[in-house]
Amino acid sequence: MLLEVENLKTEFKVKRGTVKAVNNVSFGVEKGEILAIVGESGSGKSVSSLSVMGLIRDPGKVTGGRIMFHGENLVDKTKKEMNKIRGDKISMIFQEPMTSLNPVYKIGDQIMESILTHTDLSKAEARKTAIKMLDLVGIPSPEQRMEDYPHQMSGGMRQRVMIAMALSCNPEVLIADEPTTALDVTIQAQILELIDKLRNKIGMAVLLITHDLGVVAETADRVVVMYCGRIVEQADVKDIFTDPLHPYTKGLLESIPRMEEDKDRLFMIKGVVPDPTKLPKGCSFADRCDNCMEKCKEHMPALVDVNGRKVRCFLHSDEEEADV
Amino acid sequence: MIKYIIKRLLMLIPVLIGVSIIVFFLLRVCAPDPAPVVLGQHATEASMQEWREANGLNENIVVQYVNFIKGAVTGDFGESYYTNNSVLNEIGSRFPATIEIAIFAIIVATVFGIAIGVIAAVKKNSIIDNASMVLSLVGVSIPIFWLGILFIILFVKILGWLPASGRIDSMLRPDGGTGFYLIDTLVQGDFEAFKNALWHLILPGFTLALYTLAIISRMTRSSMLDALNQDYIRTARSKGISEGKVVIKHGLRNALMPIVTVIGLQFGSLLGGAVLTETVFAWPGIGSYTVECITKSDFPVIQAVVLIIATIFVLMNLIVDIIYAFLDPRIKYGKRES
Amino acid sequence: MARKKVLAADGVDVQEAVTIEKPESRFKAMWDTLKKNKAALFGLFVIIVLVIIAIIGPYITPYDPNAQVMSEAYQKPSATHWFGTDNLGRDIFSRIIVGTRVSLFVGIAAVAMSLLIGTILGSIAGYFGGKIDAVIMRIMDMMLSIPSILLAITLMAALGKGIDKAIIAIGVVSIPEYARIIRSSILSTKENDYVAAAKVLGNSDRRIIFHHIIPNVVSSIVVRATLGISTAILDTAALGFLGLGVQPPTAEWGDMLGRVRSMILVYPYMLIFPGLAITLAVLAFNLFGDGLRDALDPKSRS
Amino acid sequence: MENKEVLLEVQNLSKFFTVNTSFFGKPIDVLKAVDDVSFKIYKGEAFGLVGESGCGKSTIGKMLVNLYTPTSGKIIYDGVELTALKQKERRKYCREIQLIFQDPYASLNPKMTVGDIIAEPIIINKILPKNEVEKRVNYLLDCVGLANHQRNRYPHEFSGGQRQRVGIARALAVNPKLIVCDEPVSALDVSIQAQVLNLLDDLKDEFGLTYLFIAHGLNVVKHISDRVGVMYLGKLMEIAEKNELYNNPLNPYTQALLSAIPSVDITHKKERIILKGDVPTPINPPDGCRFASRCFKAEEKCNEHCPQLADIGDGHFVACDFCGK
Repeated sequence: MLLEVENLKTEFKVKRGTVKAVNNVSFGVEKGEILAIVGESGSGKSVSSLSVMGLIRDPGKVTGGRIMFHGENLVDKTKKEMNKIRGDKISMIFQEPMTSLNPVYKIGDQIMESILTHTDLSKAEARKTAIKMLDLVGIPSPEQRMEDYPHQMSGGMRQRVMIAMALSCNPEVLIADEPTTALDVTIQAQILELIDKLRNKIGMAVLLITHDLGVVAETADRVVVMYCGRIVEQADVKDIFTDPLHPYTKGLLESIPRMEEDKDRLFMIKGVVPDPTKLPKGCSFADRCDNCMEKCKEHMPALVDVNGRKVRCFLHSDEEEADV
Repeated sequence: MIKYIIKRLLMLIPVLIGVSIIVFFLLRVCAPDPAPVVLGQHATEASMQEWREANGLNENIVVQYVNFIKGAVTGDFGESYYTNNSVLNEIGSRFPATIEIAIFAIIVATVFGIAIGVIAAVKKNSIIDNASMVLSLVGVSIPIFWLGILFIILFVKILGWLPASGRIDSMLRPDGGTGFYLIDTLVQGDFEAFKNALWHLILPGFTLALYTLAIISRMTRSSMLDALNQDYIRTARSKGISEGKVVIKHGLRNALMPIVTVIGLQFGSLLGGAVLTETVFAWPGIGSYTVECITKSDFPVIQAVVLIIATIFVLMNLIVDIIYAFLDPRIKYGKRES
Repeated sequence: MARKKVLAADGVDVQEAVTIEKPESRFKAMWDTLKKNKAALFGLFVIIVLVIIAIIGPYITPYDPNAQVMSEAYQKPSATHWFGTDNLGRDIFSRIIVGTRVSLFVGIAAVAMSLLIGTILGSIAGYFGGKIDAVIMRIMDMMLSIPSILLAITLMAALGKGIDKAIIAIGVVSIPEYARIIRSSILSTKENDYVAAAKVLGNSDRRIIFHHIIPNVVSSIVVRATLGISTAILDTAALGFLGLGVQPPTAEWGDMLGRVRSMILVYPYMLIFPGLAITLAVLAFNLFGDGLRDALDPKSRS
Repeated sequence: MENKEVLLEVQNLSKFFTVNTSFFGKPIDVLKAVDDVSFKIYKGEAFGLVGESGCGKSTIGKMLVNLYTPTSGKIIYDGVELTALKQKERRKYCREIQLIFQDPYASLNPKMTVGDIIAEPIIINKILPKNEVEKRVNYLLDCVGLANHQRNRYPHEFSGGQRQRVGIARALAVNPKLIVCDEPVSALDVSIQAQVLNLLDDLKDEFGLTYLFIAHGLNVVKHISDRVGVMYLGKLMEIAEKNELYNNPLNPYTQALLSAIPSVDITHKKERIILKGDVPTPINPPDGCRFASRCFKAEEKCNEHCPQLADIGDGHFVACDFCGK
């Protein structure tokens, strides 16, 4: 495993109590693989990715677990050490291309800044690399575009610049936090195709964070489904879509309007996501689950292996989570 | 860019005309008749009538206004009722004093204000942050003149370090030159006089600076906090850039823009504040002189002072807008769209 | 009309809970947050004390504030005269008590005036925009281009000295500031979807302004007004200090400082207490104003 | 489809915004948000309008509810030409056509309780006497799946999905016949989205409503609408019955749009049409076919003239020279 996260715990101190945004989460990603972390808002998918990057600021804090990368635990690293890894070995792109670039600096300078921080290239060489990167991500006439400011570019273009910036130091892992959510569907198709092409070309591992199951189906190799800060299911992309095990995954898949079918009413997962500061006893999905049993309300099921896949539901095993 | 500046300059004219109308209307129409005040109670009706005739106060109000504007454009604001010396000279001799203290105050306020604001924002909810909040709250609440008085009691009466009034010891006064003693003494290489002038400037300068310093530090703190919450700061951190560089190069650079606007506005209220500071420290500037003229109903001087200060203030705003345009590439003043 | 049972969002049978909750009035919500803010409470406490002093002040002063007892002039603060006596032998403590009424009254009256006119001008410019907006805003720019204290003293020169003139001067000077703030908050409120919804649902312009825009703008006006009172008190004291405010013998904090300004090195005690009173009053309104802003505007609290 | 009664007809509707003017007020840049659009909506139908950002779909919605006045063109509702009416009469029709907003957090007045928000339109339009208003509000809350005891709460105490339900109840309060839904579910999570879509479906049958459903997600629009119109840069490219549009898209842009939507059906991967370049700005658009700059079938003639919407038969209209008559 290139990057291995074990029992990660990240908590936020809020007025109403502490929110266990990421609660005992484990996953790993191989070189050249795209692992998708999917879940609705508040499921902890973004917080997990930010924890890996060490970008959790107070009132949040990584309170437990290990993030193994090249045999070292990133959680124990100091700020300075993490600065060396961030942007060089592991880099990240974000959801809002409109606000993720600094509006007062030229595109070229922002890309070169990342190169100059991590390599000892001269300014001229850094400029050449930046132009090469812009070309790699498919931006027309890169020399002129180097001089542009972010507000002179469209959302799709800016996201390409973000990708160019993230890949400028040949990272081994790219974390993409909802990279195409804010983009139009035809532009989204371009960006997803670009990420896939670069993954093959550079051979980096991609951690794709999204709430859109369509994006997952088209792009990912393996999928992790999260709910209320916990992993509820993990499997290859084919298995998840053809034979989902966890009721939540099944519910999500059936509540998406599909182009091919012509259903009169969509399947509805009833209820709302529980309040993160006051999570119910037992399985967090219990009161929204159609096949909820007595046990589900009392104990939290453990994440168990089911022929190569992982699922957290008493329908599949009676094992209980050790420390809730 | 030039096209924009010219357009803005043209737009200033109606504003200044408006200001001149307001001031002229207040002083020539609402104000009580200046004659008895200038000539003294025992003046006879005839001598007052003759004095009014001489100063053109009897003519039709519009004619008076036109003369005033014609004069103002050429710099001739008429004569002071008391010294019969041209208003321009009266103002000219006192103006450098006010500008010197205003510039000293704006520099002190900006340097300390931004520094305190940035530190308070970066170390949010720390002792420094709370201390800066208390300082800015107190700085805004203390009346400028009382602050001056406190400084005098502390530094002059009790500690005796600094002089209480005046701009320089009379025998060290540099003659000629620009009227800015700090510059004149340096130019003439007279360090003794320079030190003395500086000693005289410290107390009134800091008195005037504190209020603006409080406003700027409060503004800087909120603008920095705002900037540090933006997405591009998270992007910068994800690029592995050191925290210090992220705060200054990415954070402060964006926070500067609203701060510049506030400094521009504050320069105007500084000129106002100078009126009080000069009165407390007997600083021979335009502020204290204006107050005298008001009590003496010396209207030509007041009209000229208000118009000149308004012009400076309006030009300051234009300069601030231009600086803003350089800081923020999104604003294009007629620059060719790339 | 048989109706399909629509399952409620949170799966609870819709009509189970019968008790209709009373609307938690916004005032109570604001008060809860304000209570937690110690500084704001201190500010409010001082304001209440000042108001009480302003009302019953003249009846509880130990000495007659205007009685000139030359034999007792220049006495340092002592048991008999808590704050000492001034150059005309008048008890400074009594004069400060009486001065409270003047400063508070001028402060509140000036703010009320400028708030009223500023709100009207600001809402017209903000809501209707176009030419009226341009005209009003240009006039405001003109007034703003003259520094406030300079404009105030020019007004005083034009209107003559006296408290009522001071109120007008200070009031007029802060009209542009209120007009601008209210105009910008109306512009930002106007962009919200719920104002568009009100139009679509058939609300008249008038009703939209009073039911949808003003309630959402009121909190910023109230905060502005509280902070405005502190500025007005400062300006009143400044005019007094320059000798343009009250006429002798009435007592006013700024004026008390202005009159004995030249004796600063000889009798410094005379200049301490009036200044302290001004600062305390202004600080109280600023603290309370800040506390109010955080309580009324939930976004800024997070 | 022919025997259906037409509730709303839009003829050559346009809306131009002057972006900046020269010194003398002569418009230099004109944003053509909506450019010569015509379509019909039949009574009891859900007509979908789909397109990417900047295509003008929301602007059309706002013109129907009189938030924008069109630059040119006619809006005929139930046989009455609304665009010809003076504002006073036009406001009488506001009860008939209502709007549901996209952003649940900005569309409810934060200083009013949920009960008052729903009651207000009933009171100001004098639909019911005062004493019957509360009963009506309870009924509407029940219809949209909210508990009556929540009536006195403020909007900030509700989740996104619940607020959207309040917005729907408020629109229903004036017994409208046509509801324009402007991206009602885009801001919601998938599971909540399904709840609101089902609710809208139920209410359509129950209250005999007609919907104009505006969204950028074609799968959501296809699920809830009967017919779908595809828009690009202010122009209507194609109108068709939803399954016909999915199975037999004629306009190249519709084909590209359909192929770009990531589908959850993993069994058969469809080949993807990836468009080059970016969505151009609607400011000073090219004269010819708006899609010419990115179209994979584009030819010289596409840039000359702008193809009109042609009727291909049984309600299928398309605007493209290659698949015309």
